[in-house]
Amino acid sequence: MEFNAKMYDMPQEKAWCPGCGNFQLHSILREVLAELSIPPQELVFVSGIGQAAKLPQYTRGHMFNGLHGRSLPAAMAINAANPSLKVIVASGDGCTYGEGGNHFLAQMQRNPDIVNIVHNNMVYGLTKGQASPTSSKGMRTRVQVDGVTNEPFNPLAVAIAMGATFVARVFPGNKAQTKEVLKQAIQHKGYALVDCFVQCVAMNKVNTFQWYKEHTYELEASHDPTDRQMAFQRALESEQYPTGVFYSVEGRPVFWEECAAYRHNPEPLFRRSVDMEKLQDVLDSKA
Amino acid sequence: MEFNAKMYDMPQEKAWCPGCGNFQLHSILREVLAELSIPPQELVFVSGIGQAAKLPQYTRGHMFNGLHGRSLPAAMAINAANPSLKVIVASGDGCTYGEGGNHFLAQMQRNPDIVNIVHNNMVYGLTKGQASPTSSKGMRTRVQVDGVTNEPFNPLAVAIAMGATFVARVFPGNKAQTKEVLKQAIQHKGYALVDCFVQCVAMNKVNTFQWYKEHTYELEASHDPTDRQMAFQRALESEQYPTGVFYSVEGRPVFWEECAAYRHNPEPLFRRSVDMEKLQDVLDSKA
Amino acid sequence: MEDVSIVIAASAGQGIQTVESLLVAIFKKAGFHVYASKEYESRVRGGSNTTELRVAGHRVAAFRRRIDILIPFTLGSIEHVRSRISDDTVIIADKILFKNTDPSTLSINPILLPFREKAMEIGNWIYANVVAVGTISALFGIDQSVGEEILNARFSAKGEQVSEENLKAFRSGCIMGAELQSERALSIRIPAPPHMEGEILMNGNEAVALGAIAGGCNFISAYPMSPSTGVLDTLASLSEEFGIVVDQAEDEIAAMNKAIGAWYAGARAIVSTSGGGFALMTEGLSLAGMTESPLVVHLAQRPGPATGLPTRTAQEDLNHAIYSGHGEFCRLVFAPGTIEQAFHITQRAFQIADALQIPVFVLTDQDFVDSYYNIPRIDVSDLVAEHGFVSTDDGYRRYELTADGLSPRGVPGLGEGLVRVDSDEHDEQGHITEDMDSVRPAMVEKRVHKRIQLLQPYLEPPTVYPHPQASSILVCWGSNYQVVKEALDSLGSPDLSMVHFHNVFPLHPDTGPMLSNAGKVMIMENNATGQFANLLRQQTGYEIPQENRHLRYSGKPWSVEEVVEMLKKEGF
Amino acid sequence: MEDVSIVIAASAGQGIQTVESLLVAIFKKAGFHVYASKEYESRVRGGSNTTELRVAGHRVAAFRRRIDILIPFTLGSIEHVRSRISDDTVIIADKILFKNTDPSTLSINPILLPFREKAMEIGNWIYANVVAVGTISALFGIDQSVGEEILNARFSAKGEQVSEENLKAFRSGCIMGAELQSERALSIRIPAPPHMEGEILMNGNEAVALGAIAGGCNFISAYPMSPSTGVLDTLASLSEEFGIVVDQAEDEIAAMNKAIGAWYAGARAIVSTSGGGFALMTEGLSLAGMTESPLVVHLAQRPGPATGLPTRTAQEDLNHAIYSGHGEFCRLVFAPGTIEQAFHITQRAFQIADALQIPVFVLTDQDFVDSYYNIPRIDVSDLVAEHGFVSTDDGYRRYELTADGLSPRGVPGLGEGLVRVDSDEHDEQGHITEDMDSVRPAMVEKRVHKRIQLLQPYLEPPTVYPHPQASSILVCWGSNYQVVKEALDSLGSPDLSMVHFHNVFPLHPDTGPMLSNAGKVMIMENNATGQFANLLRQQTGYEIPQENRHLRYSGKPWSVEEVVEMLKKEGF
Ligand SMILES: Cc1ncc(C[n+]2csc(CCOP(=O)(O)OP(=O)(O)O)c2C)c(N)n1
Ligand SMILES: Cc1ncc(C[n+]2csc(CCOP(=O)(O)OP(=O)(O)O)c2C)c(N)n1
Ligand code: SF4
Ligand code: SF4
Ligand SMILES: [Mg+2]
Ligand SMILES: [Mg+2]
Repeated sequence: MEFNAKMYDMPQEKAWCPGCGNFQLHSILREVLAELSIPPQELVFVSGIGQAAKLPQYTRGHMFNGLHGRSLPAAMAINAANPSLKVIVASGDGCTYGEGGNHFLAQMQRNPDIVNIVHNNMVYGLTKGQASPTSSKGMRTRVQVDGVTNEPFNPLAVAIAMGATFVARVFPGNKAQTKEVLKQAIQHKGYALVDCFVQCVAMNKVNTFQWYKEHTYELEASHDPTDRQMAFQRALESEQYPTGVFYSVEGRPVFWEECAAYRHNPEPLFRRSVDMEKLQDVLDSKA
Repeated sequence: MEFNAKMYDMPQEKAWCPGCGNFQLHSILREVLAELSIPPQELVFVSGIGQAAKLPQYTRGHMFNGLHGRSLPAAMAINAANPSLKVIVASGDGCTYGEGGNHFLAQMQRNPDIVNIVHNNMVYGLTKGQASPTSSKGMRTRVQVDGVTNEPFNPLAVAIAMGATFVARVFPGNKAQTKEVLKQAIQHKGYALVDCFVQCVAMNKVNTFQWYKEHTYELEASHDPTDRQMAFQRALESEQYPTGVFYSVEGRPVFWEECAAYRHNPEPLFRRSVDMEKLQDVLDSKA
Repeated sequence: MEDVSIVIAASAGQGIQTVESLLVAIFKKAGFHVYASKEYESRVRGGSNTTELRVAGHRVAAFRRRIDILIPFTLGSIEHVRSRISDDTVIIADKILFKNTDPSTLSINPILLPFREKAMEIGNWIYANVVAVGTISALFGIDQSVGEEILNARFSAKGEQVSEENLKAFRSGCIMGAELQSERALSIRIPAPPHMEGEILMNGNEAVALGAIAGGCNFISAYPMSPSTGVLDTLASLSEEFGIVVDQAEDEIAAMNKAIGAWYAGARAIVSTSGGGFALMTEGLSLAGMTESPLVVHLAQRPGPATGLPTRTAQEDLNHAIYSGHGEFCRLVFAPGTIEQAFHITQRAFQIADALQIPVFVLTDQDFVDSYYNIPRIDVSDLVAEHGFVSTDDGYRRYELTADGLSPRGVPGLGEGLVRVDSDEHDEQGHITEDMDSVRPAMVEKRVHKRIQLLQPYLEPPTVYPHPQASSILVCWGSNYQVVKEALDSLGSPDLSMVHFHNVFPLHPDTGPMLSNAGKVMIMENNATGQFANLLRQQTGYEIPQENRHLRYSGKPWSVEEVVEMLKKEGF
Repeated sequence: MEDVSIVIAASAGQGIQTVESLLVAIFKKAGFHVYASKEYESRVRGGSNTTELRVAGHRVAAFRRRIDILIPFTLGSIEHVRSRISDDTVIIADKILFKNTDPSTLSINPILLPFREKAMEIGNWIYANVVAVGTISALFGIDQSVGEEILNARFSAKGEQVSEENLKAFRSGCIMGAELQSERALSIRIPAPPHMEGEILMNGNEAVALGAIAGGCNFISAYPMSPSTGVLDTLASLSEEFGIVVDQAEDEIAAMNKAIGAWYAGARAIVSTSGGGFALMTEGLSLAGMTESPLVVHLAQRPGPATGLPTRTAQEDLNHAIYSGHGEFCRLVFAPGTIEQAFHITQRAFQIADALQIPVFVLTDQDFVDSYYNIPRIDVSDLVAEHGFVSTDDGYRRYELTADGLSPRGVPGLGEGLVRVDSDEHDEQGHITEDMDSVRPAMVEKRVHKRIQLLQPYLEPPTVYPHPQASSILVCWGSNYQVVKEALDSLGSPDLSMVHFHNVFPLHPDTGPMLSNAGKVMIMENNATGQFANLLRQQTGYEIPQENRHLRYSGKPWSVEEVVEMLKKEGF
């Protein structure tokens, strides 16, 4: 099979605004998939609801476009039910860190073998511009009429505190690095968080493409992604935001590997059938 | 009024097991309240569901014993509706970091003026011994038959990552420090997390009183609780667990102070009435 | 023509809200009745959305299929409304739209005007919309000064230049409108209706929000969700003026538990959401039931299940409102049929919730909350938001068993008593109990049986229109009031009436007799299973036959024409 | 005496599970029918809990109020069961319990035996319980070797000393039991029933869990919640043997979304919870409806609202199961009446869920899941867990509109097709649509109307017992089967039957005629509003009069005696 980015594109019209950062991210992701030669039949795109969450609609592969905030539990289960599929979650900052916050925490504890791409536009795009957990302090919206007062959510710091096994931030305006990081994330065994700075041209007038460009810089090559303490320190930077892989550890078993269900049988669950004889034994043992 | 610890005790029988760590914590808390001379009428105890969550049942003051996992949203709202009340949340590790994880994150972003005491016995006590988010790896239970495989939740590290304004851990076996830290937490303006190591004698055979005793030590007096980086580093320690105030910052406005509702009127909401004239103006402006 | 339907069709993000709001303001100021409703896709840019403006000499408050004047802003949007275009539809469009397309290839014959060209002359293409506004205004023969006044009010804050250029654009549009009148003999003269003084304009969400304020609401915790977010927006915009604590909650579970916490502490809280968000609130709803907390829920329906059609309309969550939450407790569900009703019902919802310590629902839907029309001035000078709580003394017991079944509700900090509420089954003090012989049954009877008794005087009968004694009735509920009313008005059948329920659960005791006394009973609902018809059967035993159930589940609201056609088929 | 009710009363944490499980094993091995049910407080230590053991020569499967033998382990527990103690109740207690209390001050006359003393002689007071077991065993005239065998099996793994000392304790108890027989002329001789070979013992939770395995369940995501947790425990304990992925989810929302994700990927998943947890799952339930995902929900009811009485029993969540979730979709609700039924229904739930791509409920309650009794051997050799999914090819469309209304369900990785599911309204490919003219209505009809049609052949009629043509009927559903059955057996009224529904929604079409053909219809439910009676009226029009509705909402199960008394008052 020949792989190219176009192959991962779905024909229907994209309901994103012209200039939306999701376009860049989408096209980079498709390039990465092509370069990694992953057939669409082995890919499952999982999302919640929001503008970002429409990405699976536009991407060739299996798709589970679930509920707002609930992409991670579904993704984790898909991975556990069939570890041979490559599960890529793509959803928004509101979806992942807002409504879905508890799942974000809990899945990091489990370390499922999934990639979690968060389109962090620092706003609720689809519902027209309310603050998201990552919105900047002071940003005014129709709900936050006097400006956001919540402390912005720092996904990287939290992920590092949780011991997530791969924690990165990218700005698709920096295409080369974004590609490289996404590749690593997809190849990483275990849970990989990639927080992506994407502009919402319609609803976020503060964090524009230009703003992201001016407020990001690449982590130095010397940054050691196995140094959790340093990773945390870099994650706290908030004048200028570093991009790249903050933290990464290999070798921790992933969720499905820890399941007794796979101890004697590597097959995905759908290929199995019930051992009725064994069940008969169990029932008879109740005599 | 004369204040003493007994005053905060409710007459009914406590449904905790003999030897349960909740007893120690409860009695220390009552002493602290007495020493701070806070009348029961000014105290609101808020909890979810669990063994820990029964604490308000046994403590004199107002009580909001809500749903499993949902103590924090209720507490935050009570504080916002009437800032003159002292709101103390007491709930379990499962309640606060498990079912309630998203509220834990979100309330730290808001910085309500509440104290969040978490009875961290590293197990689901009331439901008879399943793993909680903080359970140790390898602990076997009726559900975790091959032992816990989740990475344990580190509440302090997460709170520090979230920028919570007061983050502490205590072991009630160390009564003097526990008293001191609880006092500071109650006097702290803003959200104060106090993670308490309490033994569950019935359901957790790993983390016993003795175990906590042997695995905790006091943070040195030289620890600077305004140093976030250092606080994080100390929070990651996991052979021996430091106790004390890891992190504390003063001066960040609390949630209710940021509300427009209090900009021109300091009264609690229940003392107010609707300005119908103003409403008439608003309606008439729609003409 | 006494009743003109103008449809503006565009992509999301083309800024046609300006056209809509200016036109509505001008029509209203010119003394006409107006109605506006929109339908839109779940996206921020692109696609095809429309707004229908109705301008009339009599009250108009429902959606019509017919388009008298279509103002398309994209070619795609013409396709989008194709089925509503007739030979009588006048299409007025910017010339530029057809630069590369011959209208005849689309089988239409639009009037093409140089909106954009004129705007460019004035200095910026963005004025094209205002040029169009001028044209329409003139077409209706409205004095230019009316529009000028509106524009001044709207743009004066934006600086002199902007204000001036908008005026210029408007005037240049007026000139084109006047020319159109004379050249094409296209002129609309609507007789100006009397008594328009003080008439106000609000959409459903605003009516709920302002009704809430009238009911003493000073706390909202909500998570954004179409189509309910307008209530959050409106209360946020008034938070400083009315002292409202506004919390955009982390999720709907939090929103609900915050609202209950707020009521506990003496606030008056509302939650506002749609079906999916409400599903997440149902555990908390049950907590309100157990703790005997007052609560007001605004539930704006949209088509489900799951995410469904987020910006479309439906009446699919009646069962959800009535039966959700575990365990048993008493609740009251209102579904307003008019904007006035939405205001008054929401105001009353707070009074009843507080008086009876129960959850009260205001059940609306997308069509209802997004539509607006002028209504008579609302006078709030006689309203008072009475607090249902009491000052407590030392021996206060939150769940005291009283003769009437209401335990006086204290709030922390008012009086000497301790206010102790519990989500477990509890005794009078609010303490956990396992006493199943007396305490539990007594508490259940208080929360369920006695509460339902206490609720009786608050129940309201349905509205019968127009003939109190008609032998055939068309039952509807909630947002279908206006469309049925207009259809009946236009049909003028002497023996057919609408029976409209705004008080949908529990039902008023008159309901059963009303149904069984009728000759023919039909029902109209926006769902696939006939939820209200089933409820009627359950509560009254009266079964509306399947063939008399007119169920629509497309996501679109009924148009007046469709209701008329349906009734004609039924023989009226 | 052919039917003895032994009640063990103690505080939580006194380890009386050993007494219970040893006695049950001994009675069963001795060839008797046994039944055990417990009632307990929501705490881990202290308080007063009881276990009732029934031992009989015929099948016993329901709770009796009467206590024949009471074995109290605390003084408080005597108070706790006071109302159930009669002059015929034999109370057997450890001497030590009355060290400081004269029994007569409690108005009882217990037989005091030196259980603890004997245990101390053997070496450790913890053997006191086993001494008591020996005494009871001997009292029933059971050969000592029966108990010895059971003890050997139970304790041999714990090392020789423990095993030996337990045996010693048991034997010393036997001696006391034998003495009791002769001295006090207290002897129980139950005729050993025939055909006990292969009879098995399971409680409701185990039956659901094993039924699930028989149905092919290989995924459970659940959050612990009484009284449903036993299903999670059981599946976890068998996870390795049967290849079951077990996830103790972070919350119930996650549990539900994980289950749906798992089904999507080809697993067969169950969620198990109680009312409050289920409330949190309802948004996800609606997702199952929209994505047309199979799903099995075990909902073990307990009294609400909110936290309610976590360890008590109720039938309050029928409406919740039937109506929860936003929007409209098809579902099926079973409520088993017997342990066998729980096994078979759960097995079938997986088949139906997979065949029809709908959520199927197994609705139980605390009394049901915690009770157990012997039932005939279950033979699973003929069962197959048929997969409902298909292998897909390149042009696969997950939501293809087919004639019968079922879109073949693919799973990722099986075949060439892409499996694309969506929570928004979607077209056949699973892509977001806003087409309200054809796609949306077609999809609604598929999910609702056609699915309800497809469901018809799977609906099961209620069970009528004992007289098919009795003119009076007592309707009940779910867990009340056994208690009503035994009450009817003991009443022996020739003209009264039970009509028991295990298939509670949608109802089997026979239901209406069955009700309207009956002379008198009564109903018995464990809730305060008559949820099933209301459902019957809604679905069939038949109204069971209020005075014929026997509603209990105390949190306690009905006892056989109470049902008998109720029926006697009704004139039977
Ligand atoms: C339970 C629930 N609550 C609310 C919504 C409404 N909703 C849809 S998308 C969205 C926010 C999306 O924000 P984000 O996740 O940041 O995505 P973006 O649109 O910015 O890409 C919300 C609140 C919903 N669909 N479901
Ligand atoms: C929604 C919901 N899910 C589950 C439960 C059952 N439940 C009650 S307490 C509890 C766990 C308590 O653990 P923790 O919070 O650690 O408190 P502890 O008993 O250990 O003090 C659970 C799962 C519930 N009450 N509500
Ligand atoms: S609203 Fe923002 S996030 Fe959504 S498509 Fe437009 S630019 Fe992108
Ligand atoms: S079970 Fe554990 S937490 Fe609960 S009361 Fe007993 S010792 Fe305490
Ligand atoms: Mg966003
Ligand atoms: Mg705990």
